[in-house]
Amino acid sequence: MNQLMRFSRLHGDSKVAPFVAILVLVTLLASMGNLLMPQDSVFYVSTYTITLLGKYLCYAMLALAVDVIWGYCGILSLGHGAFFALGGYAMGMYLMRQIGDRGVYGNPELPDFMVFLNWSELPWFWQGMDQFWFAMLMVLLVPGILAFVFGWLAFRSRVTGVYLSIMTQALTYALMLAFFRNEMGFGGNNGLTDFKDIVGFDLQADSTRVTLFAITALMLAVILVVSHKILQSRMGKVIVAIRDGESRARFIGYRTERFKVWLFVYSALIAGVAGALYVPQVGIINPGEFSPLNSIEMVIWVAVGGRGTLIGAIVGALLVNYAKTKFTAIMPDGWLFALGALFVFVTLYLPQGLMGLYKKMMDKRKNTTDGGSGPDDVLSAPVQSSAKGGDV
Amino acid sequence: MKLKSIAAGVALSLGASVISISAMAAETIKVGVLHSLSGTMAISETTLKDTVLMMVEEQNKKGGLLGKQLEAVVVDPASNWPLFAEKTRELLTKEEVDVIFGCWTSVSRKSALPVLEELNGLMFYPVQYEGEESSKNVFYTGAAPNQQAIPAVDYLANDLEVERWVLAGTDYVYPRTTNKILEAYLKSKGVAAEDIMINYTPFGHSDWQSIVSDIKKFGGEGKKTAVVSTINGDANVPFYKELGNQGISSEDIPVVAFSVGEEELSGLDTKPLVGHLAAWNYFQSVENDANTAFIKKWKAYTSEERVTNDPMEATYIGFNMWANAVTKAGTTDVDAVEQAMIGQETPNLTGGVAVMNKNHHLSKPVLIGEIQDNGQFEVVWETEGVVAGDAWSDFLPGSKNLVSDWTAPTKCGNYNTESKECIAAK
Amino acid sequence: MSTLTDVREVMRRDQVWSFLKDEQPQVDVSHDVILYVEGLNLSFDGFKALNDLNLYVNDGELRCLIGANGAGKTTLMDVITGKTTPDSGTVYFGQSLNLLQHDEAAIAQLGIGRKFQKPTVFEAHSVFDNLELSLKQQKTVMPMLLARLTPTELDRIDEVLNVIGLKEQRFMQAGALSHGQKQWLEIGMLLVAEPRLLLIDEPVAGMTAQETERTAELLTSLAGERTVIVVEHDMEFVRSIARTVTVLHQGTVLAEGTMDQVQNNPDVIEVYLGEAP
Amino acid sequence: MRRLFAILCCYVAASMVSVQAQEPVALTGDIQAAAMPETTPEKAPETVTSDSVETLLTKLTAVKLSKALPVLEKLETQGGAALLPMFKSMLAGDLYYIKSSKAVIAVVKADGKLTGRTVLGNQDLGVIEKKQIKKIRVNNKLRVFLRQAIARLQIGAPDAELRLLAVKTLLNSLNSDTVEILNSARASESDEDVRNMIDLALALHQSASPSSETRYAVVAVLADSLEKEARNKLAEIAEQDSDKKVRLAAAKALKKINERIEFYDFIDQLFFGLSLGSVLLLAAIGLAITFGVMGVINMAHGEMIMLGAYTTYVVQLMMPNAIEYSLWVAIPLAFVVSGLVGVMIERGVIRHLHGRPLETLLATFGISLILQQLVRSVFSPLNRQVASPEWLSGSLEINPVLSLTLNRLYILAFALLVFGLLLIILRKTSLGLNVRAVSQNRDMAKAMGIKTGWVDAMTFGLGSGIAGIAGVALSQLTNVGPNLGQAYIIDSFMVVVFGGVGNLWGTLVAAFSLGIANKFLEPVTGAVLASIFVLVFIILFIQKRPKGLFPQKGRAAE
Repeated sequence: MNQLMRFSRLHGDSKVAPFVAILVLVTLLASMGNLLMPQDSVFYVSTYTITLLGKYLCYAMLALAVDVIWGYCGILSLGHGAFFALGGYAMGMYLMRQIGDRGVYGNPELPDFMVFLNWSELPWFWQGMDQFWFAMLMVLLVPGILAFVFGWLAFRSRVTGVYLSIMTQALTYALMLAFFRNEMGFGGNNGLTDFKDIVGFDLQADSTRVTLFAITALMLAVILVVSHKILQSRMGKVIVAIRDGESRARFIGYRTERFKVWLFVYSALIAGVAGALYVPQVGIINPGEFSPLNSIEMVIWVAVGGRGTLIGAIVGALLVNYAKTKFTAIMPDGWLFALGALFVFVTLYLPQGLMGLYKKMMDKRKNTTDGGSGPDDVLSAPVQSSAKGGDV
Repeated sequence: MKLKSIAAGVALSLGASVISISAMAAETIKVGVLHSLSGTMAISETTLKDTVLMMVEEQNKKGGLLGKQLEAVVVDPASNWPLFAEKTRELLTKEEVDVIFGCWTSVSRKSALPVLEELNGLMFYPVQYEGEESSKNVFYTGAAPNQQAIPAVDYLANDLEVERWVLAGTDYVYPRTTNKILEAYLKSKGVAAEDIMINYTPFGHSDWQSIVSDIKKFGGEGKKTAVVSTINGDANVPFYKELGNQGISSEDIPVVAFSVGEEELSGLDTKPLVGHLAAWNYFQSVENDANTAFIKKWKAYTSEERVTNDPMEATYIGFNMWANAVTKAGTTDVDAVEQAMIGQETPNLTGGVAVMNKNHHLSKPVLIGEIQDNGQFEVVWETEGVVAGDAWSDFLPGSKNLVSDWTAPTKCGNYNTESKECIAAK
Repeated sequence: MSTLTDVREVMRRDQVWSFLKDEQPQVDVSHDVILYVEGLNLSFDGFKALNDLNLYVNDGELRCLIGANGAGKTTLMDVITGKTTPDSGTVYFGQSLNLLQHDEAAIAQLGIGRKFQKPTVFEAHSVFDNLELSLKQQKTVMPMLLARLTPTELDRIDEVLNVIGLKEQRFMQAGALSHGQKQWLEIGMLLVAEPRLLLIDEPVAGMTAQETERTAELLTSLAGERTVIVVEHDMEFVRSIARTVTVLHQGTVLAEGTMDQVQNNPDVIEVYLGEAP
Repeated sequence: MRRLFAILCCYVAASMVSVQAQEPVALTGDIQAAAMPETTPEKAPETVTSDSVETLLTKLTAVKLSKALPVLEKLETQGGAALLPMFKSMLAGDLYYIKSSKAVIAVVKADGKLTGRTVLGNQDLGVIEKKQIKKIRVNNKLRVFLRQAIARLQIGAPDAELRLLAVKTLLNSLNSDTVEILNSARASESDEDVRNMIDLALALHQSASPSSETRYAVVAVLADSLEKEARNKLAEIAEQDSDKKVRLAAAKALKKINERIEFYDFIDQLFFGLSLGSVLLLAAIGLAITFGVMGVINMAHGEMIMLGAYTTYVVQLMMPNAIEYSLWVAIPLAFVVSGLVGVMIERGVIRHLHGRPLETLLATFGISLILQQLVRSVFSPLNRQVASPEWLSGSLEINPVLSLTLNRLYILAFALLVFGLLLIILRKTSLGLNVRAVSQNRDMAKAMGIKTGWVDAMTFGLGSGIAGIAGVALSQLTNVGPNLGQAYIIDSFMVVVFGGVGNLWGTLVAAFSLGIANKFLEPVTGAVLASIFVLVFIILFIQKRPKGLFPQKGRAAE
């Protein structure tokens, strides 16, 4: 029956495949619904819906990034919005350059905001951003390097638990302040907007929007599978081991900080990509994305869906954001109440989120005693480890 | 669990599409309201939402437009800039509104703009802003810099013999542009560079000690000095408090503000501020029948202690003009209304007539008011006649030879008078 | 030119980058002594945890450390495994390896395994995974990412599973094990890594009588090919396994020798056994 | 530390003066002006032909704002000292006229009622209805004139303070007849300072004289004054005086003065830093307890501050006629309110998340969202108006270039006071003992029969309560709105972490050093960059010393 246990655990992890299948299916349906169906058909999916879904998927990707480090390695980052936004800005800069002389001033070199703040020439960090490949490289490099430097410093000097969380928050806060400055040359509070087209395709065309949406879905699927593979690998086991007993892991010979840095960077890259896909779909990027509130909201998506399960993160992101869209429409003032209550409720009564609940139900149905306690231990494990972190 | 979420996803997409169909059948004229009801901007924007609702209600009492009732569709962009784009799309495609009244901050407008132009919507923007924009799909009923900043500076220079200038602002696009314009303007008036001090602070800046003492020093060097403040919202309270405490009275160094209206003052003990100035196109204290009637209606619609302010007047004017334009055009079709709008005249609340110009900006009077200890403004100066709003400032190198003219044959928001071509058309 | 060669060096396909790689020098036990601890001093704000402590352990011996609480047993282990650095003194592994220059991970890689007082295993992992992670292997990111379970490793794990008697529970959540079983698992995790030196802190705490017996057998069987240092309070247990016993008191070595010698040592009787006849 | 108390003492002295302060402080913001209304106006000399004054006054009620100036000028010449009270109340914006009789009266608002007195002869007219009267408007131009007129009329005032102020005001409106007044005043002047001030004025006037000797003498007089007029005049002379000797002398004097000014500027900066530090300290100190001692991350800490600020607002609503004392009521009340909310949070949520800091962080963040929205729904999203008591407004003028704002001084002192009290509580009281016991070894404490649950609740309540008190202080500096807390939460955490968790002194040092650093950076880098630099510095610092400036040592910390 232990064999059975193991089997069920494997099974529990390998639900990624069907999920990906469903994801792809929905994407296809939605895309066709928008492109092929006539406006008045019941199956017509409005462009509004497409962009909305696209946005949700970006958030899902972001949630995945947070979950990878928080759920599996116990590193609670309250600054992932920073990586998201940086990726977004890299993409935004590319899109700005694509506008070329179609800006309101018709200046071929400078974006509009530079013209009316009469900048004489393009700042160095805007150079090369007109090349798609270069911009994409930056989408990965900028968040990646930031994550590497920050992570390397922090993990090497064994900053853990809440300290790390607060530091990450300070990081994104500092970046927000910085990007609000107009001298920075990122458009200040207005950020970057009024994009025209991407690699030659008109951003306003439905086909482009659908394609972007599809690409997002595809990326999500790919990242999901890759992350799954990584976490299934022996390295993944080390990661979880670090979460549950960092010092033990050290004493059997693992340089835990390296694993953490590696994972932190990986997670930052995902966030960056999410940001890059987010910008052309919502059509604007501004310093607001850096605000600590956003970053902490991502965490709650993960918490709701169930940390430590990749699918849980995605589900959480989709549900919470869908709820947000609906909720704010019905009673705007209520939303913060709801969100706040969600935070409290989930942490108090649903520490493992919906996926945890689901697992429990499954295990109950199988009424395998070990199975019953098994997941609880898995799930309560990060808690204890983080507690250790907190006391240090 | 996943299945559920997928179901949700599908439901979402289908649900959305269903709604978008049902919307077509509606036999009303839909008025979209795109103002933040939550988040940081809710403070200012909820007022405008109420204003629009009030206007709609009133219009319906008069029997609506073209024999149809008006129906307000309110959405909440929650002070989240990307949401402004999303909600605009929602209003235009799902709700299929005929007109949108909305936005406060520049960034929210910039965010909504591409969607408006893509889907050829129509929006009225009721807040004073930095200019440097003119879209076919937007009517700007707030003040452009030349309808607020420049007259204010003239007043200070001529009536108060101010010779040194502190341009203090929050670090975002409106103050940046306004100050750029003012700087150029002042220099053109022969003010020396060392007599201009420019200072930017972050949003919600609360510790003004050093800056105020710098201003004090700057003002202590003989020449009469004034502060031109484009400081935004929250940061004003601590700023004025610090001024008061460091003993800078309005006689020593008057401060003229462009973002401080009745609403902002209501959150502030105005005793220390008496005598400081603000420049607007409207003050609640202006005495004439139209205004008193409007204030009465407003208080009745909301509550006694509520005040009126300039963006509300802008909304009022915008709404009436739109109503007239629709009646004139006999349809709510955007292109028709857009053309009908140009040249529209409606009485404003300060006893004059507001005219919509070819560049989608209004002609309005400019008033300068002194803050009173009751939280109101006392008008101390106003322009003879009205000032026409300028889409493109003549004092910025980038835009001095740009004009906007939406009438045939030009039909262009950024027409370059030098190269004789419409940049947008390129 | 040199830069070019550097670049080539960096680009070499046959090895991972040096900063990802752990150097693994061999332990030199030519003088038959595997651990030199000399003149260790360590104090936590005023309180002297270690006081000029000297200790030599021969290769392959089984050494018992006893001493009252606060005698410095655990602190000594902390120092040896690199958890805490002493104020002064030296710790050599074999002739050449200065342990004070290495961190926990490196020391573990050198072949020093440690079992904690409170059993610490990776609760979220199955027993099998716990052992798999503890295998002697390239414990850096890339290799771990690509590693696949090889038959030899599988055999090794099975072997250890037999030794620690958890074959039945191999796929069970480590968190779900009993206290005793966790103790065993932790010992297993040390064994599977094939260490040269094992530091074992109170192995039989919370074990049943026969579990204790098996532990004793295991430890004695280990001695010889490996060096084992055991810290234990249970005198019976110590007597059952001990060849050489070292008594610590207030951070210094009080006495050293066979159980009988130690027991007859007047100082020891006074300060330690005296309290627990 | 010690110099702080020094400042404290000198503020006490200053406040003695400022306590009697009335509206003018709010208007002019300087202490000397404050004393004005206290002085009983002199009786009108019989010579005045009061009827012509009467007509002028009625004229004043009719005339347009822009045309009012000449009328006032006439009034001054006609009425002279008799009109002092009228000018004063006009300057204060308290001058009205009765619609029916067009009689000009000064209106005083006392506990909600308007009482009027005639401006001439100043008889009491008793309570007056708002609708009977209309305000006589003033604008900046008129205020400037009034200020100077009052000064001219007050040259002979009995109070030296007043005379000094009078002369000062005249400095920037010197002409032959003011100089005449001054000359005559000089003769009879007894007070040292006033005489010097008059000399300065006369010197300023003489600086135009043709003889270079006089100008040289003038420079000598100006040299030892810090008044900005003197400085500007010196600069002018150094620039363009015909006589080289005079120019050099002026330049030399100017250099001296500037050196002195630089020194005072430095002190100013330091004071700004300290005051910012005190704000940080107030905001962070509560956190230092909940986070430092209990190890609980309270993201709702900012909202505790906010609650304190709103309590102040409510208190002022309750006692609109006793704003002066409102703060003394608000402080304990804020402590109680925030404290209770804190206890509720601890009992309701945090208790269940014990030893799970990250979860606590999330939960309390949720609570902060709820509290914010709650305040929004209850008090509206608009900022609320919290008035500053007079004794908190204005500044303590040490010399013409250095003046310390009173509210900052008070808050600085207050912050240190709170800090001191807290230390005592933790050191001396049984609660403090229990708290430290629990924080060091919870289980042991439990074993020794300490009700850890109760201690936790109390500790958290204490921390939150202090946050509430901080809110009262902040309500005097910044907006009272739903976002008040947000603005301070990150800074507070930075301070605590930087200072070293669980170490109150660390928090103190951290707060002040960050405050000062920030203020000395600001002139160089600008406000935004300054705060960014400080943040980045802390981030890096924590990498180097994860346990902050003053880490807890020993095994306990491991």
